[in-house]
Amino acid sequence: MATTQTALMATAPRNPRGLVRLLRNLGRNGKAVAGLVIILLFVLSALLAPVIFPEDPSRILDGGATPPNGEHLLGTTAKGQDVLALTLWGSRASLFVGFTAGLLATLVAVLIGLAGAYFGGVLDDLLSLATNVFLLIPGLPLLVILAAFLPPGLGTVIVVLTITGWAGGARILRAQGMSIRGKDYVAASIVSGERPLRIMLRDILPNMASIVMTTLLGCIIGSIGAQAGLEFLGLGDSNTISWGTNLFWATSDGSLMLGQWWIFVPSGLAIALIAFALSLCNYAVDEITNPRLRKPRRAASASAPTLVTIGDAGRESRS
Amino acid sequence: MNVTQTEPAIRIRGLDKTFVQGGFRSRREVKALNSVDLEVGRGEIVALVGESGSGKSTLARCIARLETPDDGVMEVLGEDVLRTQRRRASKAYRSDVQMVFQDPFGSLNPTQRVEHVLARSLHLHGKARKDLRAQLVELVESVGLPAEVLSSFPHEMSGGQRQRIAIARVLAVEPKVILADEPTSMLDVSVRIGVLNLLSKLRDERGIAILYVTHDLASARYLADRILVMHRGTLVEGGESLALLDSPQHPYTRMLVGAVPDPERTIPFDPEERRLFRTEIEAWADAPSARVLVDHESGHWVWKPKETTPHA
Amino acid sequence: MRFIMRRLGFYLVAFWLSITLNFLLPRLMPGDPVSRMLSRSQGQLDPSQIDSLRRLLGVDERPWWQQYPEYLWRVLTGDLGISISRFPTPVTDVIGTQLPWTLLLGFTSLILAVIIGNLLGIIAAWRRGSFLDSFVPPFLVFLGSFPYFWLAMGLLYVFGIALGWAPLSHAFSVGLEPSFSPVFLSDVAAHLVLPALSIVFVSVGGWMLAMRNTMIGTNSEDYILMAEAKGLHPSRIMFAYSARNAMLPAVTNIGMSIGFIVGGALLTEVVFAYPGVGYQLMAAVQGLDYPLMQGMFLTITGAVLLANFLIDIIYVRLDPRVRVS
Amino acid sequence: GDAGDAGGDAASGPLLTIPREDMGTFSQNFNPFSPNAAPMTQQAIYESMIIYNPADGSTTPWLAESWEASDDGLSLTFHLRDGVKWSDGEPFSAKDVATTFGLQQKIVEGSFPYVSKVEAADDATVVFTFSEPFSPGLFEVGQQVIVPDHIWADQENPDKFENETPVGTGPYTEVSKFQAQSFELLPNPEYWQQDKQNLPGVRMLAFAGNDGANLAAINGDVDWAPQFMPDIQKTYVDRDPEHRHYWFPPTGAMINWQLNTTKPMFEDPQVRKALSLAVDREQVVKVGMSGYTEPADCSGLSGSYSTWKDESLLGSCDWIGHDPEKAGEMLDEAGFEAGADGKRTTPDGEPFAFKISVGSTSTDWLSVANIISQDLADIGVTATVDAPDWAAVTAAYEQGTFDTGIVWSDNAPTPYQYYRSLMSSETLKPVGEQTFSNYHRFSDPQADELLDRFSAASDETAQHEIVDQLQALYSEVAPVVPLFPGPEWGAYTDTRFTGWPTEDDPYATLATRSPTTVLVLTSLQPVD
Amino acid sequence: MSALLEIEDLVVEYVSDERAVRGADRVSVSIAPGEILGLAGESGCGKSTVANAVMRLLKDPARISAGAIRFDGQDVLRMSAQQLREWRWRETAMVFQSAMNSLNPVMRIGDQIIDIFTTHERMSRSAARAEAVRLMDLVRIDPARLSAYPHQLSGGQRQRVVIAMACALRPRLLILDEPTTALDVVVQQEILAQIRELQQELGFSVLFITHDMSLMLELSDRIGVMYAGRIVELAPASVLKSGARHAYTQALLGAFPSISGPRKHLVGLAEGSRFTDIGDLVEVAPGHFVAPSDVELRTEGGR
Ligand SMILES: Nc1ncnc2c1ncn2[C@@H]1O[C@H](COP(=O)(O)OP(=O)(O)OP(=O)(O)O)[C@@H](O)[C@H]1O
Ligand SMILES: Nc1ncnc2c1ncn2[C@@H]1O[C@H](COP(=O)(O)OP(=O)(O)OP(=O)(O)O)[C@@H](O)[C@H]1O
Ligand SMILES: [Mg+2]
Ligand SMILES: [Mg+2]
Repeated sequence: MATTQTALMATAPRNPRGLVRLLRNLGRNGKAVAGLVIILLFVLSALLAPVIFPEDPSRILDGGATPPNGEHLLGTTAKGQDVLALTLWGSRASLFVGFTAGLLATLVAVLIGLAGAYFGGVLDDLLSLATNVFLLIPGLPLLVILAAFLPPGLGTVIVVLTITGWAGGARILRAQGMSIRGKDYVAASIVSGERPLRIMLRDILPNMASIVMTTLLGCIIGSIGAQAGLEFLGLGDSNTISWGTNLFWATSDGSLMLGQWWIFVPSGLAIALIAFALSLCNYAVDEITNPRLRKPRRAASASAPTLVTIGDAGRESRS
Repeated sequence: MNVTQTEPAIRIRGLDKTFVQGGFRSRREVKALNSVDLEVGRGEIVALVGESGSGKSTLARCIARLETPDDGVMEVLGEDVLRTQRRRASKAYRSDVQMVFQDPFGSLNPTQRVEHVLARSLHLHGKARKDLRAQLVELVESVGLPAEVLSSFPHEMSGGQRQRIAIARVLAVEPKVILADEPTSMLDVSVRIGVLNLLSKLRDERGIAILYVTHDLASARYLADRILVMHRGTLVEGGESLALLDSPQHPYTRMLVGAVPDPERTIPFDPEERRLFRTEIEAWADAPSARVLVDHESGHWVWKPKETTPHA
Repeated sequence: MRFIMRRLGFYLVAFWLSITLNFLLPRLMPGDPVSRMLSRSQGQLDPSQIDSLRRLLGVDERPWWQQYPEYLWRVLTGDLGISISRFPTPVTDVIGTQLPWTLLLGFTSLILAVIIGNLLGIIAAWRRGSFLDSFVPPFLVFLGSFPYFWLAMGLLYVFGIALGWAPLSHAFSVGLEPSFSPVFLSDVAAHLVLPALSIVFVSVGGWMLAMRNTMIGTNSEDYILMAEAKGLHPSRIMFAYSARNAMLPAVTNIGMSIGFIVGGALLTEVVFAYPGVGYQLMAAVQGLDYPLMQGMFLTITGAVLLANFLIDIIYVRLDPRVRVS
Repeated sequence: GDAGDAGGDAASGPLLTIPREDMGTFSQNFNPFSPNAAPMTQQAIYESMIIYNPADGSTTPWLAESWEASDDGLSLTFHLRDGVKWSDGEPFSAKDVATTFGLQQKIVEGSFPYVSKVEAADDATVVFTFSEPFSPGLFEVGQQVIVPDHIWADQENPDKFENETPVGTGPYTEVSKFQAQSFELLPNPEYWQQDKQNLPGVRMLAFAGNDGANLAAINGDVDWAPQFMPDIQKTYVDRDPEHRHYWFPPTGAMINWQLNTTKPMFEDPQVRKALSLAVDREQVVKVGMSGYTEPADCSGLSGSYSTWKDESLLGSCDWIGHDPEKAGEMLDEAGFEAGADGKRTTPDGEPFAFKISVGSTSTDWLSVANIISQDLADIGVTATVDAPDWAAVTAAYEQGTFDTGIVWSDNAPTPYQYYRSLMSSETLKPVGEQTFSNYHRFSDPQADELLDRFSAASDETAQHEIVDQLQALYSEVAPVVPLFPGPEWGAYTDTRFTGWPTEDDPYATLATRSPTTVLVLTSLQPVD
Repeated sequence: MSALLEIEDLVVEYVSDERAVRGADRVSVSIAPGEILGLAGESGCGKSTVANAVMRLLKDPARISAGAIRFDGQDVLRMSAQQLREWRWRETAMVFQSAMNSLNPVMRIGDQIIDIFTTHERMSRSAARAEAVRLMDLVRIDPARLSAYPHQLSGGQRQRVVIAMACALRPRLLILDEPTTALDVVVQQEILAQIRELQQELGFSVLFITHDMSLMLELSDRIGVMYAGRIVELAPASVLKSGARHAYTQALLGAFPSISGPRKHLVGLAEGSRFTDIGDLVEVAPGHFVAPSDVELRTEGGR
């Protein structure tokens, strides 16, 4: 939610030169670097999971729940599965679903937002009606109902998350697209005889890079969270190993009641960390496009009088 | 387009455009253009002046086919374009009629280099030559910029430079008509005149017809051969620049002329006089009126109430 | 007024779309409620009774285009049918007992999150670079990154199970009769604390940052500079000029986030065994109880739409500009 | 808060507090004919004529003092207890029984299909006339709860009657403090066994799922915990080992792994047996079912039929224990040989791969399926667990489109229904036609014959003999792969009440939804 | 004649991570009571920076790193926040560059005027309201419009409301930062007439900022021309009109076509010409100060 709200307010970048510049700026932003490092670590561990734990992590053993120890760094579940292995393997499905659904939702949002903004008229009316309706219909209940009737599997989860996830982004992108549509350079492109599709893709879209980015990050965060929620409710595919199903099994095995924190903390923390990392990137994008949001060098209240620093010796007075 | 040279570049008859504001319950109609007749000859600069909201941009945008007029005839280089190219303007039309926008900051895509912008225009209209680079250099030099700007992004240039790039982009397609919608109003004072001089050079050297939209009477006088005054969507007065400004006939024109800041002015501003102007303008607008030729030589005409005499 | 009418039109269309969606979705699901009941009873129900049970429960076997007009009519007349999983209780009764709790939980947490988040955001934006501005937002964002249910479980474990400070489940203590007595109300409040907190924790960071960022934008508006130049007291500028304007996007966001809160409440209700439409919807979905599912979804959607409509009305009062445009 | 204070009413002592884990909320519906009646409707408010206790196989006369079947098996006579009154003071009579059956047959068509007539011979005698001999009918008829004629006879829509203030013969009939989350049942002032009515009342609590109910139990908020609890020893008992106890008799329905016998790969009983041998039931029970039950034997009978089991057969079981090697050999023999990659193929050369369907919400069964899949992988068989919502699973079962699945079975007082649903051609439906039993679609003419004989046999020894033969047949053809009997969950604390059934005194199970529940309610004593 | 406002060697820096930009560089100028001082120059030359520095309204990253600002002998740079609040508007009021946006969009304009009186004069709301009515009369707007929201007024009306507000406490100095840039010529002229009228009536000094030289010449007594944060020429309006000495001033003046007289070819400042190393002002004639410049100015025609 936070991301949608902030994205709404992100103003057009001062000197936007599309994605390249945005990414370069991200590299200079502390928040973004921290976020990217965390994301990278997760992606890396997801990729390496089969190397570190070549065994099927979901294999049920007789071990019973053991707290963290030398052999199992994060302990084992009630079914004797290694929690660390489950968490690492879980990141594969969670990240895959999160990123795929996030990407798809963003894609839909971009298509619908741009089409509405560019063509206007009846098409826009219809698209924004659909957008607003999807935005208003409570997402999770709709997810629950959709997930219940489609066959289980990652595909379903992705489709369902896409269906419920695109609207927020589409609305923001449409608003931004509308303002860019009104810009003279779009009119100039029309006057020079460019085709609509090219104008949308080459003139409008690159100027929304940061908004597309925040939408993408927001959609990914939303997807990861919603997937976990669905799986926790038992509406996901309980066969795949993901953070959500790990938590589902943790509760159904009663680890909460048994105080077996090592079973339910890692996956929850993983979700939170990746969402946090993505949010950090998102805020970084906001800061890049809106430099005012950056941390000022010194604390000051918004209505403080101009700082007077007469005499460079640092005799500063704020009086 | 194969037309005889005697045709004016643009001839417009009875152009109407109404905007609808509001939703389905209470709609308000704004008549932005009301039966506009206009002619711009080849190699002529015609200035369109009027206060804010009088419909100047709407007229320019209609000619640029960014808006579709409700009614009227629009002949461009002899072709009745509203009839022949109903839905969208043809490519040929696009390469004949080009537009320069008011805001040089907004009319160049911030994500594209100058090079790209210009090359794109050339390609679109099949004007690109083998030695594209040389062609581009030639193009920017023709608007008085060095070749280095080609690799810059718009935000790396000053407003005046940007406006010149916008003009270069327009020139790339070798148009016969340029619509310039307040091309200097966003520029720094010191570079405004340069852009105006550039436009005037284009007319002189290339014979391009220019419709110059502005609210700055002084610059209109400086640049244009003829001036047309627009008021609430209607052209109320027109004629050769100097002649028209020397003896404005329509009270609205007179008010505009009076409002131009002029250090030479001796008579101070008088609100009472302004009020009289306003009443008169209303009276003129309401009365059944006719177009009257004031001065045959300069083609100076005014749209005025039927019974009053020109020099009241 | 025209604005309101337009919005009303929009909500009507939105409502129609969602009831239609609501009609179609359950019908696309495989299986039927009666065999579902059989599978749940796991050997306790006699299979020979299935057919008659089906007739008894009024499982409608007509094609959808015949059911649809009747469905629309019944929705309009407030007849949501009879719950299958809780036969013969009418759906409206089931909803009636659940809705107040969801409203209580949802609105308490929404209002708390909005007030706390926005206040923090206002102060953070006003005092840029202060502790509140530098360290609290990342912390809250981190907190907000946890899934609702996980945070709920954590709270339940720490404060309910381990420390025993808060009740573990339900909306009020067993054996109490609902009334407006102080005993009952304080009991309800005690039961509300953890569920509401879990939602507040997750959402407050978003509110704070959104408010902070809007307000930072607002702070650089010319009317703030003008207010300062006028020599007004900083607190007056902060609230009457800056926050008052920065609040506007927050108000629209409240409408948008009601849907999220309902979603969050669903998970929270399940964890805390808190009564409410969210849990009931889950139960209905699992029991393939179409009428109840439809009723629940409809109620939730209707409530969200209604809330948004009210917010639109409030918005009109808050932002004079929309009254004309 | 309500922590630790399950009691409430100080004057008359604490109420017996019971959670209900699968109802997030209650509706005030005490209609015993409704499939969704409020809990305890059939246990504390209404009573049946007899009560069968699966834990020890005994039958307790309840509203009926005695009964007898005619020799031809076509009629059944119950002699009702004298002095029983409805909670509103009206006397209980044979007319009530007749009305009840009339209603039941009217509301749920097809119930008691073998009962053609129910007559009150006099106030204390009811005669059931059967259309065909059907000995298992005794328990079905006898355990139907009886409603008062004077209330129900003129109900226009008895199926939709919510019966908010029920009138019953049970020990606790007076509804009080009805809330969505909880309600109380106070003593029936007219109860016929005043001496056994020792509780101040019963309180039911609603919970959205096991977790909530378990927390309440762990917290000591409830006296009786009839729901699944993970690691109950640690979570529950260890917190108060002196007072807290649990007993999970394996008297639930037998849980089977059913193989769709219409699929060629499962046609051969040897294949089914081989697959059965591959399953490590010990692990299934220990990990999947938390060790709360025991592995099935080759009779397929659950613990509730312990008196019916043929011990000699059990000694010679050869397809139940865990023996992957032998399983492999049997599969080889059947033509399901392993390829170079270790994966087996069917005789047709197709990969021997199939799905195990199970409802996603049944996490214990899901684990079971996962273990089976693991075990099969060890012998080169690829079984993927498919866990959509139960609705989708049962739809596939009913249509016969599934491969294999974990499924419950019938659990009636006699094994008749169990074997009938597994092996009878009567229950067999072709693929595509909806059915509600015999999902695996198997029949055997010999079984048909034995079942017919059973339903006609009125004599118990004769019945036992037939069931022995059925067991042998079952063990020979292996219609399904039996896994384990469902445990009857039950835990309690005797801090407030004593007199609970235990393994040593199995006068009832600890279930709160079975006919025996009333036996517990009438045995408990408050601790003073 | 002692000056009302004295700005001495004012340096304002915008300090960012990479570099410090001088928004105003050693600016010295003073305004006498009742005088209208114009500050001209193109966009970004530091006009607003000077204006805002006087009110101490500049925000981070701006800081005043040298110089002095004295208002009637009082050191503005040493005032405490509290003193500053009292001084602002009572002594010096300001009309901002975009007066269109300097009204709080969600507050009735009446309340925004009343705010001034309740804060500075501790007036009751009803008394303040009466004052507000008086102010509206002063700028010839129907007092009924006090209950209007800013968006319900036209741009010109809004601007007049702001001017009315600026006159509310009869300040001794009024800073007008491009008060008419966003307006139509016709409206612009009305506003300026209004300001002149009020100035004659109330006698305040004016710091008038614009980039429109013809406007400036029409209105101001004295004119300062700024370039890149520095003042390059300072002279009475009449002197400047005919005898501008600095090349930049000349270019500025040459860029305006006239509405009357013969049409002559004008040349503007060429694209990319820059002055560097602008020196301190030198008095070339009484009251006429020019910064020495040895750079040859490139103009349009010189190419
Ligand atoms: N897209 C539109 N929708 C509705 N009304 C419009 C639209 N475009 C212009 N108008 C209205 O049409 C009228 C004429 O507008 P136009 O932009 O042509 O004026 P203008 O003379 O160019 O003014 P300016 O000098 O401010 O640019 C105005 O009243 C304006 O509000
Ligand atoms: N917040 C800021 N951060 C960095 N530099 C700034 C900031 N504000 C202004 N500047 C710089 O200070 C210089 C002077 O700006 P100022 O706003 O005073 O110009 P101006 O003369 O008022 O221009 P305009 O006519 O466009 O209003 C400009 O070069 C500008 O780039
Ligand atoms: Mg315009
Ligand atoms: Mg400025």
